[in-house]
Amino acid sequence: MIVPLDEGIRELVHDGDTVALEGFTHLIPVAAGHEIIRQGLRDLTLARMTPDIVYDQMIGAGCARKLVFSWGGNPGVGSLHRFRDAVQNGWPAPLEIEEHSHAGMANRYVAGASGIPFAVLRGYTGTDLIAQTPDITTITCPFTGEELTAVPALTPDVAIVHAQRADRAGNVQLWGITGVQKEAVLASRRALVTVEEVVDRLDPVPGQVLLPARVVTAVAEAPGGARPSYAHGYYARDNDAYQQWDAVSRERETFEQWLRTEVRGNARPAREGGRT
Amino acid sequence: MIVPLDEGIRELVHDGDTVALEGFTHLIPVAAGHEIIRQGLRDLTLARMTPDIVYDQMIGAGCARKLVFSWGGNPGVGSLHRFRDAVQNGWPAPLEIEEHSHAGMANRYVAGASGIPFAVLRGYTGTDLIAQTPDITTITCPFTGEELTAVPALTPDVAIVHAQRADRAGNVQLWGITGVQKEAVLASRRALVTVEEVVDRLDPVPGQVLLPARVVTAVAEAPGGARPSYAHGYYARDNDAYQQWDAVSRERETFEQWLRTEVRGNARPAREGGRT
Amino acid sequence: MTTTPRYTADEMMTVTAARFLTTEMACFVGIGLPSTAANLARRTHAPNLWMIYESGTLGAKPDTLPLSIGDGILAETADTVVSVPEIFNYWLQPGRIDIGFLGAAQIDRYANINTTVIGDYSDPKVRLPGAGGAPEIAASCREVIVIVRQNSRTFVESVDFVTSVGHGKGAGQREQLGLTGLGPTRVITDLGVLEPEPRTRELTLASVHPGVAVDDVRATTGWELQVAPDLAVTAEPDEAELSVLRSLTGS
Amino acid sequence: MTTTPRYTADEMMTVTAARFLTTEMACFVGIGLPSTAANLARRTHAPNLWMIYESGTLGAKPDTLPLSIGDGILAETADTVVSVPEIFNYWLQPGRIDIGFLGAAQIDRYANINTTVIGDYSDPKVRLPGAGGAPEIAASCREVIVIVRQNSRTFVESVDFVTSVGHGKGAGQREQLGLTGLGPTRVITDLGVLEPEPRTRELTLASVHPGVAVDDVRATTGWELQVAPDLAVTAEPDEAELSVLRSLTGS
Repeated sequence: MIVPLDEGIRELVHDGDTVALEGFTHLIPVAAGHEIIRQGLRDLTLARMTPDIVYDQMIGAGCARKLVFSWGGNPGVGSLHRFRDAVQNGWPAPLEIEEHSHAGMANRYVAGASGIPFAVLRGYTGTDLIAQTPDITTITCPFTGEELTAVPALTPDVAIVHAQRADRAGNVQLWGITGVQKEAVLASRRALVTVEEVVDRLDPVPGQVLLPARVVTAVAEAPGGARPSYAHGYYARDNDAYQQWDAVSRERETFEQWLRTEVRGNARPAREGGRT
Repeated sequence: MIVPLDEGIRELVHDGDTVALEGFTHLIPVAAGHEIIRQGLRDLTLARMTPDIVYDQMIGAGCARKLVFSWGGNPGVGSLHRFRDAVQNGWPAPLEIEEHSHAGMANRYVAGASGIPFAVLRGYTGTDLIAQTPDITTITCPFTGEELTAVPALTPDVAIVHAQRADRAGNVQLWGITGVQKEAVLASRRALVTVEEVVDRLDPVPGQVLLPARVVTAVAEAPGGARPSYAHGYYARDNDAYQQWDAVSRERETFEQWLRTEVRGNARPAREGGRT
Repeated sequence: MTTTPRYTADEMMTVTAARFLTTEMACFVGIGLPSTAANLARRTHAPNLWMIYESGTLGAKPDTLPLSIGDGILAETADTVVSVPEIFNYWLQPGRIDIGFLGAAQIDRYANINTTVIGDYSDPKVRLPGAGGAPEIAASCREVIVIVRQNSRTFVESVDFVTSVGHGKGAGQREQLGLTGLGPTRVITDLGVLEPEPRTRELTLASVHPGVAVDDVRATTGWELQVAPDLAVTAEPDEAELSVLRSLTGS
Repeated sequence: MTTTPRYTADEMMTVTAARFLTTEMACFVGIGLPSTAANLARRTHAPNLWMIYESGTLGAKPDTLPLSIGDGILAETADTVVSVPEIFNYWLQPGRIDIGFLGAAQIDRYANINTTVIGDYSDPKVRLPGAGGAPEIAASCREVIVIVRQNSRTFVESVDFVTSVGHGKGAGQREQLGLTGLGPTRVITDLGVLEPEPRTRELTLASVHPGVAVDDVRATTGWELQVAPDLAVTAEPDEAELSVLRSLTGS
């Protein structure tokens, strides 16, 4: 249940998988994303509502074949340059995209978590997303005749999320902004959770989401594993790092330099995850 | 915002309304139900997943024209005699019934809370409920062709729930088993919340549901207003009262005697609600 | 001189039901006999039984038997409490629950269950509480165990109302209806244990409790009851089981 | 000798936007200019403005400007934090939000908004972040206010991609599409305020900021801009507004 991060990635994530590293600004599983880069995984379909800099890094490192998303940017800063370079120039590899709105993606996870093949919402109507994304269609209410929108369930092979704490049995506790993480875990076949710490006992916290151990495949300790995003109650968002990413990522050369020194040459998060 | 209970009922509930007094074993709005009886409201459509003794009392008192529900019983004890008498013998008035499963009712509230006209679930398939309840139909997944079940949104005129606390602005806080109360409030046009106490400040509690003041039409203080059910952190379930109800309710005479002495002749809960 | 039996028929039934639960299973628990059996199992051979009550309590560990599915002790001792929509949509519907425990007012030879009405729906002889969570528990749990006292009013040729589908009209019907779980795999009564015959799915007597004759079971069954070729006699409750059970029920 | 202007064009824009928010309104706040304007309003004339960020924070009261829609300060100061599915399904979709604040990379004469791509979708000149919550904010909030700096790259005859529907192809189109909210009722720029002409729904210049000529606005608009017969001059920011705004932005 509790495994080192590198082992967790090796066991749960395989080339060609659909992988959802979720986290809505808060608790982004960055250490896990870097371990995926280090292990050289390829042809992944990356799903996430808000791909930000860790997906930019994974795309730039050549892990991704496709991105399923609803908003891809550097929050509060601007665009993602590696994402742009992949979409606009096919570097380092062409990137297929499947694009939704937040409401659509959230409901796709909800349908997946609920074990039903689609979700119904008021959304997308009149937008050009419908023409570009095959997975958006209309559905008629059988009672009122009203036309609404349907999107298919999103059921990744593996969900990866970061949380504040787990106990030794693998029950996971997260709080603060909890985003769509519960739904992503429940919608996926497998789930890896990185945590700030493994504790003996999970004392209840207001606003917590608890993921029972039986829906978690593996837990890896990765203190600081959400940096430069934040872990409510542990450390704050490193806003400077987000600003700095803009410069690092703008050119392929500076990005590759960063990749060599900060990720490939640095297995620290993985080792930390293993040392409990 | 904060009103006496009798005023809250008078302003929000009218003859002929569809009313949902929700509460899943815990936090049942009994004081509000008794005030509805005292005010002699008629022709109500009563909606609730688990109509128990307070609905038995309201039905016996002649408030209801129709019951929309999924399980009608005295939890842990047995059947509801006033409900049975209404269904089997039309006493004191015929009672139309519209019957669902829990999964169906919960999803009907979810659809109502979500502002969409129907919900999709795996449910009812192969059961005789489909033939008896017009509001159950099939729907085909536009992506997989799979056939699922659809139920229409439930959107009561007024939801009535009981909670532990509200602040003076009308924000409501409940915790413990929170059931379907949030969805019932959000699905309804108006909402009345009775509370154990009105406080200056709602300190967060693990597992809480918070209903922002803007979705609550009125709050009435009604300490003990969930008895004989319970209010987590305030008082325990009076299991004896549930047992005793079986005897009280079995015959029309003993029921009417109870109604005279315990409800009609006793406006205590309403007055308590007003005295803050 | 007659000897006092060491245990009652209800105790025999409850202990038998408890034995079918294994530790680590996720079990959707209804109130009454199912709750007693599940709590007994958790206190004896299945300490990690994960009990779910439809009120939203996941992993409840009550230290006394709750009277209702929403008692405070369930919320206080649960791993977490979720909303009622969530318990049905995120936990039951996707097939995350191993065992569903159901009772019945009527049950037929294909383990279809009635908890709605005796007689005609629109002019009932007896109006019962209704469906609750049962139709979807019967549909979506990986397996269903039914616990019910055996008598000819309950074990009927044909139920007056199908509240929860067992095996429908027989083999293949659950698949045809798209029901994801296996349906009722055992019906445990105060006289014995019935199991669907693998080919036909008809409820067949698999074991009798000690001291019960096959004819006693036949006499209380509303259809011509088939008996398994390898009919067993249920093992008696042991002292530990009885002592824990009695401490739970206060008897 | 030139005088230093008392305020910048961005400050004029932000203050103007803030003034359209009234206390007690529920406002769905995007990051950047919308967040600055909403926080300014809450600190001046609209102390009970109920700010919602799409990360799930209901009633956030941050004491500093958040850099992202999910900063910790939003969760810490909120009335309550809900999941992302809930914020969209229970709060935005049913029309519980009075005002949605949106930005734009391109906007056309009917206030349709592009935040997806410049150029062709499959071979873009510039790939932008995409939709986020915007399509449903534009559809379901009772009203939408757009804040965007005015220039001819942004104010175009026709957007390259409709990410969020404003007034479609003109009057009646929102109703035809079944969109429940009123759509964009105001577009606030660094030059003035545009509003849909009531009959045609075409964006029309309603006011210019002090010192801005109508021709300046025309020159930065990609369609032949109509001017309201009662064109106003926007009121200048007062000292209190500027002082609060500068304390927020640290300028």
